[in-house]
Amino acid sequence: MNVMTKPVFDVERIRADFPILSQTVRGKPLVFLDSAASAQKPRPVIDAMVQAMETQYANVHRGLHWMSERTTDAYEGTRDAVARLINAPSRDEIVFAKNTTEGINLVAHSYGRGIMKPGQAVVISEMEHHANLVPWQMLRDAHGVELRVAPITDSGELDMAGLEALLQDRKVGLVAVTHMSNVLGTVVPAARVAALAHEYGAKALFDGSQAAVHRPVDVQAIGADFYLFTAHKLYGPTGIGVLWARRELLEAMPPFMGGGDMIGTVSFERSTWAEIPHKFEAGTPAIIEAIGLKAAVEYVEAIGFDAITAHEARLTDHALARLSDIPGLRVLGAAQDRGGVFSFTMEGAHAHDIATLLDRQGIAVRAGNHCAEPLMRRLGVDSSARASTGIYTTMAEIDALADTLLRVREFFA
Amino acid sequence: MNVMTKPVFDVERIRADFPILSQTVRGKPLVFLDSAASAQKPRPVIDAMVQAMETQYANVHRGLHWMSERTTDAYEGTRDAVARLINAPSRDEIVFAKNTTEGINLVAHSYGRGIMKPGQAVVISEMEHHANLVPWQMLRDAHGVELRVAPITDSGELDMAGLEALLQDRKVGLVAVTHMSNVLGTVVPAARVAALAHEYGAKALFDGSQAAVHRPVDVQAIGADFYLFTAHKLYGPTGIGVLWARRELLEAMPPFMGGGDMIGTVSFERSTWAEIPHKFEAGTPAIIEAIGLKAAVEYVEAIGFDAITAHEARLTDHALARLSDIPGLRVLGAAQDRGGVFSFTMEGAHAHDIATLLDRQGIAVRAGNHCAEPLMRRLGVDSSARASTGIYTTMAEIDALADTLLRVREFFA
Amino acid sequence: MFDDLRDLYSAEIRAHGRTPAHGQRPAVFDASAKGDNPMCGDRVQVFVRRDDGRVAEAGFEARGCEITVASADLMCEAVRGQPVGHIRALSDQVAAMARTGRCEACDEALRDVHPLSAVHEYPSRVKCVTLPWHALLAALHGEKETTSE
Amino acid sequence: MFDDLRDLYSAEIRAHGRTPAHGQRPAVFDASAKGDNPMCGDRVQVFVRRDDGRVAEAGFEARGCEITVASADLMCEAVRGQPVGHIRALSDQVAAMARTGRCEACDEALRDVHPLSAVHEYPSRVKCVTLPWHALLAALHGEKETTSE
Ligand SMILES: Cc1ncc(COP(=O)(O)O)c(C=O)c1O
Ligand SMILES: Cc1ncc(COP(=O)(O)O)c(C=O)c1O
Repeated sequence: MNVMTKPVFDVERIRADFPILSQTVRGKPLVFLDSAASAQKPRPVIDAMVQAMETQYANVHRGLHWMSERTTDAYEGTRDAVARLINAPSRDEIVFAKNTTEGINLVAHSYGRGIMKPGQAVVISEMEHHANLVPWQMLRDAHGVELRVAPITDSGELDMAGLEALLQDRKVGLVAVTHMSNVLGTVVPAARVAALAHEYGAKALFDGSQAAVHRPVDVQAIGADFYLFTAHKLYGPTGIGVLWARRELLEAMPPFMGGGDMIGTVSFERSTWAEIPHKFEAGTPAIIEAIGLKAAVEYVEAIGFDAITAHEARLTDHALARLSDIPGLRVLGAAQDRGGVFSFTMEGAHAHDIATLLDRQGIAVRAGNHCAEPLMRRLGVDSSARASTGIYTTMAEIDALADTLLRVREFFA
Repeated sequence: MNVMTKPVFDVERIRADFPILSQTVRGKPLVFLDSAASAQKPRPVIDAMVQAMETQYANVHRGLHWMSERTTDAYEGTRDAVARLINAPSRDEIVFAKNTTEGINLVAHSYGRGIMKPGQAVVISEMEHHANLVPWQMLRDAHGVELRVAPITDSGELDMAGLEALLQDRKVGLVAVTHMSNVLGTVVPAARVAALAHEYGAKALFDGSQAAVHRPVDVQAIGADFYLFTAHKLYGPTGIGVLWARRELLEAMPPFMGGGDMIGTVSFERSTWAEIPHKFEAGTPAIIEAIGLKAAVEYVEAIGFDAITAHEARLTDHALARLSDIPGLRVLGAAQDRGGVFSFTMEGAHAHDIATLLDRQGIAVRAGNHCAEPLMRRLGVDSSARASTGIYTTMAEIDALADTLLRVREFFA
Repeated sequence: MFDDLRDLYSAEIRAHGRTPAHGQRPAVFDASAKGDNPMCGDRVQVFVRRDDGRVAEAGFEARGCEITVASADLMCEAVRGQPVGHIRALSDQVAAMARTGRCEACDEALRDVHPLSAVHEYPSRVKCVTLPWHALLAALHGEKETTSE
Repeated sequence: MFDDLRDLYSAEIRAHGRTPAHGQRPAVFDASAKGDNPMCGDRVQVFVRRDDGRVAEAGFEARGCEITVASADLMCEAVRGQPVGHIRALSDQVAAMARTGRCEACDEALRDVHPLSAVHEYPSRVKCVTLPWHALLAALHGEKETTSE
């Protein structure tokens, strides 16, 4: 891609690529501020999936015929695109899973049960999504691995000193933290976390479900050992996510699931495993979805993360300014480095009621605990409303949110 | 659906629904005889997915807004459609997995490790796909469960006496067999297998990956305990499959993967699980794919399994007649009850070479061990070519295959 | 701006939602159960005292939205004096009402609950209405926890 | 009918594929390794005898298609007398040739292997060509098994 010819960021042009954004909801134009839960899909992603299904489809890896060869090329081509996106040293280190959640469960099984020893510990943080918490609890209960929780500061940032304290006894085998909080918007200093983990002999895993959407990711610059993200938040299809891990880790890890495509040879007595990444991809993969993911990666690359983060910074500044002007409204978290995710509570109005009122005006936000129940407890709230931005979010939409919230406040006064 | 108004089976009308079938390959019209590996997608499936992405999409279960509610309804509606398709007693018993393979791994984990005791045994058969073999090997190696293999007869049918012999000591907790072989086309008498398993105190699992495409499935009439199939073979999307199991089994089984959506409440100390089926669906599901699966189910239901099986019987009789006329060609398996899957070897020509020659004429068949290496060994062949039919397969395509195979034979003479 | 929401957030409902009459643990109770809505974090704990096969008193503690609290409060009102064996029928009627918006065949005891039927336009809020009823049934059946799924 | 396949299935290749000259275990060998193509079940076992830093003799046993057998046979022919240290370079050239169909810079020793370049039009068959080479490299490096992935 030639950086010189990259068009300037034009949010209206981008919006034109997303058919759903011209829909109305309850008679009002859709204002979609729930992209952190799942993002909308641009036409190139939809088209790539349709084109595959209409013109070039068969099962992959197994067929000795033209359709299968072409489909295999397309499917495998996504590994190259993803490797480039996150600057992975090798395409063979890109494993496709159903979503981030499956990827983390894979690591909890194949690295946690497969490599870690009972008595070792896993460190997570207080601001993890359940996807990066429950699998480690299950590992703890099944395998006798200790689960430690690194604190966050009152501003909603990872407490680095607190993290380091948990590493002192060198029992920690893995530090598994989010790269960006889906509640607070906090971007975690991943390179520092990785360096700290390594200093104490632990590996570092990052849940990039949110970060990969909002920031350029370079797994080598971070020094990560494992990195995960999920396509549906990156403007891609549902049903596919990515686990990247260092080659030597993947090679040492036993497989997660058994079945076709992940084997070397099979007899009733014994089976051998395929090379990475295939060892971790049992059964027919999400073929059409991989093809859609490639289109999504190319779509964000064509816009460029410079433009994306700049747009997001403008939106974020504006949103924080407008929201902090609303009496009784409290934005959760105040991290220095934060992305376009704003969770808030409002005096006298419960988050669900807020969400329903906003919905009536066509404004889609989420309300609840955002799959981060322990974090909500830490913040001392039961639930919150959350507005989150995408590349298609406009200043006018932020204004619509803020204006409507002022009316919500009156309604509940 | 009103049976009275069901149109007669018209293969040309059906073909018109599948855009890919008008493609050419290497300059020849595509003759797609690899549907057992993965089937092509009709327009209603493609349209349903596109429509969701273009007009009605958000993450499910979590949103308090219109898009999320509508998407949740659509996603959950697929459970009703699938329950109806296989006559499941309750929609809550329908669990979505990535594919059959993940479904079987789920059972091997949550039922195998979770409920079965070391020293118990699992019985599979000699004609299993690796998907219904490797997970049980992994269970054996991790959990001390014995793996027994029920023999097949020389005609490629399940040896019922051999199966019964394996059950005598009542150590078997689970009989897990294919409902239809992906190599031999053999349809297994599932109700008899289930009755036998139950007589000896075992549960019965059926891998319906092939059967669900070719036969009406009634899990209650079969008396099954677990039933699995995969959408991409049923003219549906990749990335989604179905595990059905009896409610009391699903309720007793611990979860497979941890994460969002599968929890009740979460604290760092302890989590509780959601009700079934959500307990087994961690993370953002394959939403668009579920919507496509519903369209696929409705598509085959509208055609009707009476018409589908009748069409397939005609194709099968014709194919067996034509293939058996080719000197040196050996069709593997000769079951009484068989579906549209024909594996064969040819004297003097290796399966791969056959496949390449057929491909040159636009005819897509598969060659290799069909993810059933132990079965190939049992049959005394290294590999075979396989032609398999779908609802869109025509008599003329069977003729094209047979005619071309005669030329292949000459080529290699 | 929110005129079409005045049905759901009627003065009646809002009063019950903000200043519930039964929003506390009764001094005496013989059964209790918690109800959780795992998708959003709402939680209701219902306490009930039975007398001679009837619900003598019900109360609750909740962390939840106005609709949940209103539903819990209206429920406590509605079930007082009802035969224990009749509660499931009432609960089923409320659930159907919340889903469909209609309640022609509803029990007279549910009269004050009717305004909550406006929730049927907001499917994801239906659980807010049914959660307290699930908890009540669980309490009467001796369970400790339930969910609104 | 199969005219466009006469390149890949040339008389030369077919002869090597059907009646390979080296298709047996040599009487004496000092290294051996198996190669598996897990996607299709092909298997080649390669045997090699070294002498003074060169490949003195190579042979194989295969269950596989004509292309695999022909490739194995042509390989055994091509590597005879080659320095052991040169085999990886040859193998890389064959792999590139099979993928791209071109081999301008190929070693003279690979002259007879060239016709196999026709396989590049059939990507899934490329492994048939490269599998024996993988097995040979594995044998020379003291491994026992390899795959063609
Ligand atoms: C009989 C049988 N079982 C299981 C599978 C695995 O299905 P999937 O790859 O979709 O998991 C297949 C198809 O590949 C099959 O034919
Ligand atoms: C930070 C974070 N981690 C993990 C996940 C889980 O992603 P998925 O549901 O696609 O597995 C999400 C989103 O739901 C998230 O925001």
